[in-house]
Amino acid sequence: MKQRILCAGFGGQGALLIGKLVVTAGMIEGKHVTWLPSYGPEMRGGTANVMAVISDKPVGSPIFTRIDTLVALNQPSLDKFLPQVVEGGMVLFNSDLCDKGASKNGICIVGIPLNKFGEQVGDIKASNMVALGALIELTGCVENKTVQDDLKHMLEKKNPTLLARNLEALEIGRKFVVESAQ
Amino acid sequence: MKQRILCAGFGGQGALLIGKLVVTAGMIEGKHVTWLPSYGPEMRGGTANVMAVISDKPVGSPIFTRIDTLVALNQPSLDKFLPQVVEGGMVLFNSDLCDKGASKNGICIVGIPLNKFGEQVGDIKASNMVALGALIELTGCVENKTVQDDLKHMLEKKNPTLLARNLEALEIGRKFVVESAQ
Amino acid sequence: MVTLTVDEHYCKGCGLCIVACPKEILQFARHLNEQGYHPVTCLDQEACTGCTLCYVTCPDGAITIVKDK
Amino acid sequence: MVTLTVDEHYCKGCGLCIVACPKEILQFARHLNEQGYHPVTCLDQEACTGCTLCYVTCPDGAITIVKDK
Amino acid sequence: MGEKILMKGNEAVAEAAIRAGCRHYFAYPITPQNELIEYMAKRMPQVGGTCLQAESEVAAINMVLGAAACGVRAMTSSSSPGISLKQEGISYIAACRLPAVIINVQRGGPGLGNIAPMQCDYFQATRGGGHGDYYTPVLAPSSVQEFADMAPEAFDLAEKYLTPVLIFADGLLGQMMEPVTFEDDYGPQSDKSGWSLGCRKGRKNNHIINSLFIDPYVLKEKTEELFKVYDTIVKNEIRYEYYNVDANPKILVVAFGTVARVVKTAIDELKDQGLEVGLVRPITLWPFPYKAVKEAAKKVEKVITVELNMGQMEQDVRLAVGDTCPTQVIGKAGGVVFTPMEVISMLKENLA
Amino acid sequence: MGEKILMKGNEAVAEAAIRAGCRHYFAYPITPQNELIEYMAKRMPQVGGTCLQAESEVAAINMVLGAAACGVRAMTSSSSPGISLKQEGISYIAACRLPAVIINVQRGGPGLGNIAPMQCDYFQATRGGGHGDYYTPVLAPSSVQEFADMAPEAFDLAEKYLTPVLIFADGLLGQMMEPVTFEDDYGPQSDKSGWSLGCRKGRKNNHIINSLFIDPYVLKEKTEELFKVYDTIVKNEIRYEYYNVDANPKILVVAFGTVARVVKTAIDELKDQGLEVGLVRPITLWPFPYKAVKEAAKKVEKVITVELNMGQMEQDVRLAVGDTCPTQVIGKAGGVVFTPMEVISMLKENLA
Amino acid sequence: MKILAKRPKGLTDARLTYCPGCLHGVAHRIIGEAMEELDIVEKTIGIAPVGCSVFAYNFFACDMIQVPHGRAPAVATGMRRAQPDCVVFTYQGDGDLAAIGTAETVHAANRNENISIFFINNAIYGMTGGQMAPTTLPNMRATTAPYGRDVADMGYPMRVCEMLATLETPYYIERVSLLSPKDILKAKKAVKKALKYNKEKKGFCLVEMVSTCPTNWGLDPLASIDWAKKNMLPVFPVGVFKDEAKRQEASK
Amino acid sequence: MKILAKRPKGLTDARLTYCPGCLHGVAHRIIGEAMEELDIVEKTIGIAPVGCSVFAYNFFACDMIQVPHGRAPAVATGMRRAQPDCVVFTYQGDGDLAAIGTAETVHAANRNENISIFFINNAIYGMTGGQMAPTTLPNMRATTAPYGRDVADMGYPMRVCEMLATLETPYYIERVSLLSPKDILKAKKAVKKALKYNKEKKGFCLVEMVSTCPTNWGLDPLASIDWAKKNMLPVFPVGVFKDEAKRQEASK
Ligand SMILES: Cc1ncc(C[n+]2csc(CCOP(=O)(O)OP(=O)(O)O)c2C)c(N)n1
Ligand SMILES: Cc1ncc(C[n+]2csc(CCOP(=O)(O)OP(=O)(O)O)c2C)c(N)n1
Ligand code: SF4
Ligand code: SF4
Ligand code: SF4
Ligand code: SF4
Ligand code: SF4
Ligand code: SF4
Ligand SMILES: [Mg+2]
Ligand SMILES: [Mg+2]
Repeated sequence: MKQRILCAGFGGQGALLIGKLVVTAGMIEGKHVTWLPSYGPEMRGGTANVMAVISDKPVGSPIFTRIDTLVALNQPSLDKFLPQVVEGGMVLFNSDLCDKGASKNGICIVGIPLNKFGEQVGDIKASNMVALGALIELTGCVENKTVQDDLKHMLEKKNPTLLARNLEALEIGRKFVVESAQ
Repeated sequence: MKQRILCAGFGGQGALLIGKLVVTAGMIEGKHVTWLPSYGPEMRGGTANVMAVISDKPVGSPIFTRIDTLVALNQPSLDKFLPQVVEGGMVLFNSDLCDKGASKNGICIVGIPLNKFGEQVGDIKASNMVALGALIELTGCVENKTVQDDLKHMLEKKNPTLLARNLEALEIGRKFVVESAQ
Repeated sequence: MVTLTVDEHYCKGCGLCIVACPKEILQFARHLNEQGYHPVTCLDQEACTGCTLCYVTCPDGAITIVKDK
Repeated sequence: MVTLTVDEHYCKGCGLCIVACPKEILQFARHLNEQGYHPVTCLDQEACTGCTLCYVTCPDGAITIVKDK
Repeated sequence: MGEKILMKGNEAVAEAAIRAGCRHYFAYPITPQNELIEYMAKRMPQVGGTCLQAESEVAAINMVLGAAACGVRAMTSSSSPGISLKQEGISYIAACRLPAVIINVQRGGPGLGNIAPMQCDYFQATRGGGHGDYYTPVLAPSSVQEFADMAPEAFDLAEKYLTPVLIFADGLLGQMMEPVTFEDDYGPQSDKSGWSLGCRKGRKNNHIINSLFIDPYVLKEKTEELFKVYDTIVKNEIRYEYYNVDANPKILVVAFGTVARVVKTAIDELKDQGLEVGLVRPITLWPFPYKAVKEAAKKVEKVITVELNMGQMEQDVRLAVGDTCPTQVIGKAGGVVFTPMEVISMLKENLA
Repeated sequence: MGEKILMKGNEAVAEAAIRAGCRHYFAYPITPQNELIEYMAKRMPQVGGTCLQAESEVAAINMVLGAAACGVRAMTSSSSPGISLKQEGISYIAACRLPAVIINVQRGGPGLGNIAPMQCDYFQATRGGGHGDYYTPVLAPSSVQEFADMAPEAFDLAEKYLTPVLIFADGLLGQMMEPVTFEDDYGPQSDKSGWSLGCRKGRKNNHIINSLFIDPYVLKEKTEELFKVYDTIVKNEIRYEYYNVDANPKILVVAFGTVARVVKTAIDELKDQGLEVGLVRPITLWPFPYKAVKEAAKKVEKVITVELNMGQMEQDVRLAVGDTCPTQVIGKAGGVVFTPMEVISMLKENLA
Repeated sequence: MKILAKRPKGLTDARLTYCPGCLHGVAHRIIGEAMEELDIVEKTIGIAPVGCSVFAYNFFACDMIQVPHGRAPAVATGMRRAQPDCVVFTYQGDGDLAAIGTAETVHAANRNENISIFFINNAIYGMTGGQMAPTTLPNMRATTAPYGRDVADMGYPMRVCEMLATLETPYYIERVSLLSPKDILKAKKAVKKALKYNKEKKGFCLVEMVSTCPTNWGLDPLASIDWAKKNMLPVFPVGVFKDEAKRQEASK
Repeated sequence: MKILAKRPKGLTDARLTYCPGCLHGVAHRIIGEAMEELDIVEKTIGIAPVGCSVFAYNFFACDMIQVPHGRAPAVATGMRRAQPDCVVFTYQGDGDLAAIGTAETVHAANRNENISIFFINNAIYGMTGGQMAPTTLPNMRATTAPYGRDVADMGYPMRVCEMLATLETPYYIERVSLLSPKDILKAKKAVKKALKYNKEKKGFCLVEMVSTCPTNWGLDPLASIDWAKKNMLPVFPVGVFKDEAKRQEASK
C-alpha cells in the first residue's frame, strides 16, 4: 500500500496541516511516511502545497509527480494538479472556491463545500478539518480513530473548544463522503 | 654563463638594491635576469636577502640553493649562506661587521671594510655601492660601465650629489678588489 | 469634477486607503479580484475632494485621481 | 638605594627611556647587542630616584628597578 | 531510543545536536535552513545553552571558532551563499585543528539562485572551498533520521580528529518531515582540557591556538601532520551504502542524499520489471568511497552518476572507476528534483 | 612593443591591466600582493582611474561587481585568505554573467598560514570555491612577462564570455623582478552597451542584472546557458605548453606556474646528462588541458605531477591520464619551493 | 483634465509582490515619484538587496541590479565610480543594512560616496520569515527571539542614523516614517532631497523609513501601523541627523 | 629589597617582535600589568588579530588564540559564551578593527558582550607595510594613499569611540594615548578598569590607544611620538566616551 497525497490551497487555508495530520496518523499506525511542503521565498500568501506519502515500505522519493489523492482547496490548485492524478486516483475539492469544478476520466472526483461546512462548525478555519475527514474516509489510508486520538492528545488540555470543533468538522467531512457515496 | 648571486644583510643595509642594480645592468646588456627578494611579514628590520640571477639562457628557477657569489653585509648572513656557495664560487663580506670572518675551501673569499668605505665617501648608506663595485669587479657578470650609465640615467637630474657619491663608492669597491687581487 | 479609479489589478485590499479617506467614501467591493482580494471601490465619486490622501497611503499604486476641468 | 637594570636581551635601543628620565642618566652603550642595537645603560645609578618613568615608557619591558631598603 | 516524532530535517538535526551535548550554536538566517536556527532559538534557552543570531555568516563561523577553541561542542548552519562566506573561517578552523560542526542546507546557485534543493556545492564541500591544503569530512544524509543521527556522529568525528565536519544536506531534507527517534544520550564528549582555552584551573603553561607558521618548514611540517590525520580518516571513516549491488546489475548508479532516495525507488520499480540496477550511495563525500565504487564498477557495464547539479561528484566517480568501464553523468540544475519516473526512463535507455 | 623594464610581477600585472584599459580597481591589502594595490594607488590617479582601498575583501569584490555591471573593466586582487572571502561575490559575478578580473597572489595556507609562495588554492580556483554550479577561467603565469600579458588576456576572455576570470599567481611571481615589455595598446574593449547599467542615453528599456531565479525551471535553463558558454570556453580557450615532449621522454611531468620554471631547469640539466623528461605546463588551469596531457601520457612510462601543495592538480592529471600509465604526485606544503636539484633527484629516482 | 495622482513613471507596471498593506510599496512609490519629478529615471541605477525587496529590480523603471545580501553600498561604490554622472541608490532592509551590511554601510558613509541609501526599517527579517533584526524592539518576539528580544543578550535596537551621524563626512542623514499620509509626504520630500543631492554630486545620503511588516508581526495592515506608531517611533524618532547643505547655509 | 618596576607576569619572557620604539610594546606591557594586578592571568583568554600584533600569542602569558583578520570580536563572542567565567580580551589594530572588522566590532558592542577590546590606533597598516587605515589622517601619506589621504575620496579618519558611544548598550568606552609616561599611566588605568569590569561581568569595554608606527611613518621613535602628539591627538582626542558604572553612580 502506498498513498501519495497532495494537498494544496491558498496560504492560510491549512493545506499543510491536513497533510501533517494524515502522515502523523500514518506514523502512529506504524507506516512509513514523508511530508514535504513546497516552500517559497515569499512570506506573503500565495499558494501552498504539501506532498504526503504513506506507505508500507520505506519511502524512496518524497517527491512525486503522480498523485494518488489530490485535496484541492481552491481552483488554481485543482487546475494545476488535476493532470497529475493517476488513473484510479481520487480528487477532493472545495466546491465553494472552485466554480469551474473538474472532470477527468477514470478518477473519482468529489466536490465538497468546505467553506460552508467550516462556517457551520463556527470557524471557517476548520474547513481543512472537514477536508481531512473526507480524505480519510475516501482513501482509508489511515484510521479515523487514529486521527481523532491524535487530535485529542494534542488539544485535550490546551484547547478543548478547538478540539470539539475539529472533531465535529472531521465527522462532517467523513459523513459527507459516506453519504455522497451512497 | 650563469651567475647566481645572493646579497644579504640587515634590513636597511641595501642588499636588495645591490641585487637590483646588478640585474638591471644584466638586462641592459641583453641578458636574462631574475631578482627575488626574501619577503617577510615583519616591517621591522630583521634580515633581508635577494637572489639575483644573470644568465645567457632564459632563467628557469629564480630560486637557488647553490650560490655562485655571495655578498654578505653582516655576520649572520655570512654564517647562514656560506655553506651554500659552490666550489669555485666567490664570497664578498663586510669585514666591519663580520668579526669572525669566514673560510671555506675552493672558494675565493674577500673581506672588505664596507662601513669604513661608506663613511669615507660621506654616507654609511653608500657602503652597498662599494659592495656593488667590488661585486662587479670580482665576477665580471656585467660591465662596470653599464652600471655607471644606469646610475647616471637614474640620478643625473634628480640628485647629482648622490650620483657623485655613488660613483665614488662604486669605484672604491672596484679598486679594492683590483688591489687585493694583486 | 474629480474621478477616482482603483485599478483592481493592483489592489490587495489592505484597506489603508479606506481609513485615510476623510470623506469615508471608500469601501471594499463584494467580489474578489484575480489575486483573491476584495478590491476597494469608491462609493460616492461626487463627494471626492481629490485630496489624494488615499493615493498617498496606497502601497500598491492602485489609485489614480483625475480632475476634469 | 635604587638599582636599575636594562636587560640587553630585550632592549632595542629606541631611546625612549633616555628622554623620559628626568635625571638624564640613561645613555646608549657603545656596543651592539645580539639584535644589532646599542642597548641603554645607566650612567649614574646613584642619581636614579626610582621614579620608574623609564620603565613606563619602555616598549620592550627591558627595565627592572629595585629598591634596597 | 525514544518514541517516533514527526519532524522536519532542520529541526531533527538541531534536536539531535542538542542531545549530543551541543550548547553553543551561532548562525545567521537563510532559507531553506531557517527552521534550524529557529528551533535552536527556542530550545537552547530551555537547556541552558546559547543560540546566538550572529550579524553575518562570517561572524557566525568565527563565533564557532571561538567557542570550539574553548572546548565546547559548537555548531553553525547556513545555506549555500552563507557557506561561501564561511570559507575563510572554515580554513582557519581546519588549520587550528578545532572540532566544529557546520551544516549546509543547500539551495540553488550560483549567485542568489533560488531556494530549491540542490547538490551544487559538492566541489566546495569536498575540496576545501577555502584557501590552502585541507579537507573536512563531509556527511551526506538521505533521510530525516540520518540527518539527525549525523549530528552526534559529526561531533564525535570532529573531536576524534580535531577537524571541522560538514553535514551536507539540501532544502528538501531540511524541509521534509519524517518520523525520527532520538537516543537519550549520545555518549560522552572527548576530553579537551589538553588543548582548549580558558579552563586553566591549575594548569601551568598557557595554551596557544594558532595557524600562523611563518617559517615555511614549520608550515610544511604542520601540513604534513594534518595530512597524516586525513590519511587516518580515509582509512577509518569512509561510509557508503550498497543497494542491489549483489543482484548482478548491468548498470551501477552512484548517487547521494536526496537523489539516492529517488534512485532507490527507481531501482525497486525496475526490479519489479525484471531489470537490475545497483546503487552505491556515498555517505561520506569526503573521504569518498573510491574503492567501494571501483569494486562495484568491476562487475557492471556502465557507471552512471546521478546528481542534482551539472556534474561534480562524477569527477570522484571517474577517479574511482578509471578506465574500468564507461561512465556517464546525469545532472540537473536549478533544483528540479529528479522524479523516480525520470530516473527509470533514463536508466531504461541505458539498459536497452 | 616598448623597452624592457625590470619590474615585480605584482607591478607588471597592474601596469598591463591599466594599459589594457582597466580604470577601476578595488582591493584590500594583503601580503604578498601589496605591491599590486600600491602600484595601482600610484598609477590610477595619473590616468584618471580609480584605485579604491576597500574596507574588506568582501566589499572589494562587490565594488568590482558594481563597476563591472556598469560596463567598465574592473579588477581586484588579493591573496589566499582574502580570496576565500570573495567566494560569495565571485559566485554572484559568474551568475550575473559579468566580466571581471580577479588576481590571486597565493600564499601558504590553510588558516593564516604564511606568506611563502604556494599553489594550494588550486581546488578553490578550478572548482568554483563559491556555491553553485559555475567555473571561472583560470590563467596561471610562470614569468613576470606572462603575468603581465595575462591582464589584457583575462579582460578579453572575461568580455568575450561574460565571466569572471582568475589570474592565479603566487608570492614568488608577485615579488620577483624580471624584465618585462608592454604593448602600448592592447586592442579595444568589447561593446557592453547591450547589457550594462547606467549608460542609458536614449535606450528605451531598462537593463536588469540579476541572479535570482526562483522558478527551478528558469534557474535550470539559465544554468544550462551558462554551461553552454563553458563548453565553448573548453573548446576554444585551453592553453598549455609542451616542453621537451618530443624528445621521447620516459617520464612526463605536469606542473604549472612557478613550479614549471623549476622543472624546466631540471629538464635542461637532465638533458645535459642524457636523460629525457617531458613537461606539460597547463596555462589555463580551468579549462584544464586534459587532452594534451592524455596525448603526451600515451608515449611515456609514467606521469608525475609536481605542485606546491599536498596534491590537488594531480586529480585533473589522473582524470586526464586514466589508466593509460601510472601516475604519481610530488607535492610539498608550507611554501618551501622546489629547487631544481630536488626535482632532478626525484626524477632520477624515477628514471632509474 | 488634470491628473492629481497616478502611479509614477519611476515604477514599472509590474504588480508589487509585497503582502497586502506592507509599506515597502509606499517606499517604492515615493522613490518612483521622486525619480520622475527629478527627471532622473533614465540616469539612475537602483540596487535591490536580499530581503522582501529582492524583486525590486522588477518594480523600479530605472536600470536595476540585484546584489549579495548586505553588500549594496559596496556595489553602489563601484557603480558610482564607474558611472559618476548617474544617480545610484540602494534599497535595503534592516537585516541587509544593519546586520550583515554594517561594514559596507559605515564605510560608504565615511567615504561620502555619492549614493542614496533608502533604508526600510521594519524591525524584522521579512523575507526569511520573521527572524530578529538589529532593529527589533526590546522584548519584541521574532522567530529567533521566541521569548522576546532580550536586550541583555541580544543587544538593543540599533539606531543607524544616530550612529552614522557621528561620522564627519556623510552629507545627509534623515529618519522618516511611513505611518501616516502626512509622514509619507514628509518621507517623499526626504527621498527627493537625497536623490537631488546625488544628482548634484553632493555625497552620501541615507533616508531611513520606519515601516511595518504586517505578516511577520502577525497583525493586519491597520493594526501594524498603529503598533509601529506606538512602539517603533519612540525608539526610532524621526528627524534630520545631518544635512551638510543646511549646515553650510547656516554657517554663511 | 622592593621591586619598583619589572616586566609583568602577564607577559611571557619572549622578546617582542615589534620595531624599536613601537608603542605596541607599551600597550602589551600595561595589559600584562593589569592582568597581573587583577590576578586574572590564569582566567584570561587573549585574542591576537592579524596585524603587527599577530604574534601577541607569544607575548601574553594567558591562554591565547590567533584569529582571522577583523573577526576577533566575533571569536570573543563565542568564547565568552563558552567560558562565561573567563575574562576575554581582543587586541586589534586600526585596520583589523575599523576596516574589515567594522561589523563585528559594532555588533559585539551592541550586544554588550562581556569582553574587552584593546584597540591600537597607529593610523596605518603596520604589518603589511604602511597602507592607509580608516584612521589615517587627512593628507597623511600611506603606500595606498601615495599622494596623501584625500578626504573627499577616501573618507575622513574614523573615530570609533565616538561612533560606538552612540549605541545604547556598551558599558565602557575610552580613548587614551601612549605618547607620554603620564598618558601611559592613564592608559594603564583604563586597561585595568576594562578588565576589572569584565571580571565583574559588566559588559563590553573598549579602550582605544593612540599609538605610533615609527617604521611606516618613516620617523625615528622620538619623532614619531612628537608627530603623533601634534597630529593624532587633535583628531583623536582622549577621553571617556561611556562608562555605565559612572553613569549609574551619578544617577543614584
Ligand atoms: C549571504 C546571505 N545570507 C543570508 C541570506 C538570507 N536572507 C535573505 S533576506 C534576509 C533578511 C531580510 O531582512 P531585511 O533585510 O530586514 O529585509 P525585509 O525582508 O525585512 O524587507 C536574509 C537573512 C542570503 N540571501 N544571503
Ligand atoms: C582576510 C585578510 N585580509 C588581509 C590580510 C592582510 N593583513 C594583515 S595585517 C593587515 C592590516 C594590519 O593593520 P592594523 O590592523 O592597523 O595593525 P597594525 O599592523 O598597524 O598594528 C592586513 C590588511 C589578512 N591577513 N587577512
Ligand atoms: S482623494 Fe481624498 S476624498 Fe477622494 S477618495 Fe481619496 S482620500 Fe477620499
Ligand atoms: S490602499 Fe491600495 S491596495 Fe490597499 S485597499 Fe486601498 S487601493 Fe487597495
Ligand atoms: S627610574 Fe627615573 S630616574 Fe631612574 S633611570 Fe628611570 S627614569 Fe631615570
Ligand atoms: S626604552 Fe627600553 S628598549 Fe628602548 S632604549 Fe630604553 S630600555 Fe631599550
Ligand atoms: S513579509 Fe513583511 S516586509 Fe515582507 S512583504 Fe510581507 S509584510 Fe512586507
Ligand atoms: S611596523 Fe609599525 S606598528 Fe608594526 S611593529 Fe613596526 S613600528 Fe610597530
Ligand atoms: Mg526588515
Ligand atoms: Mg594599524
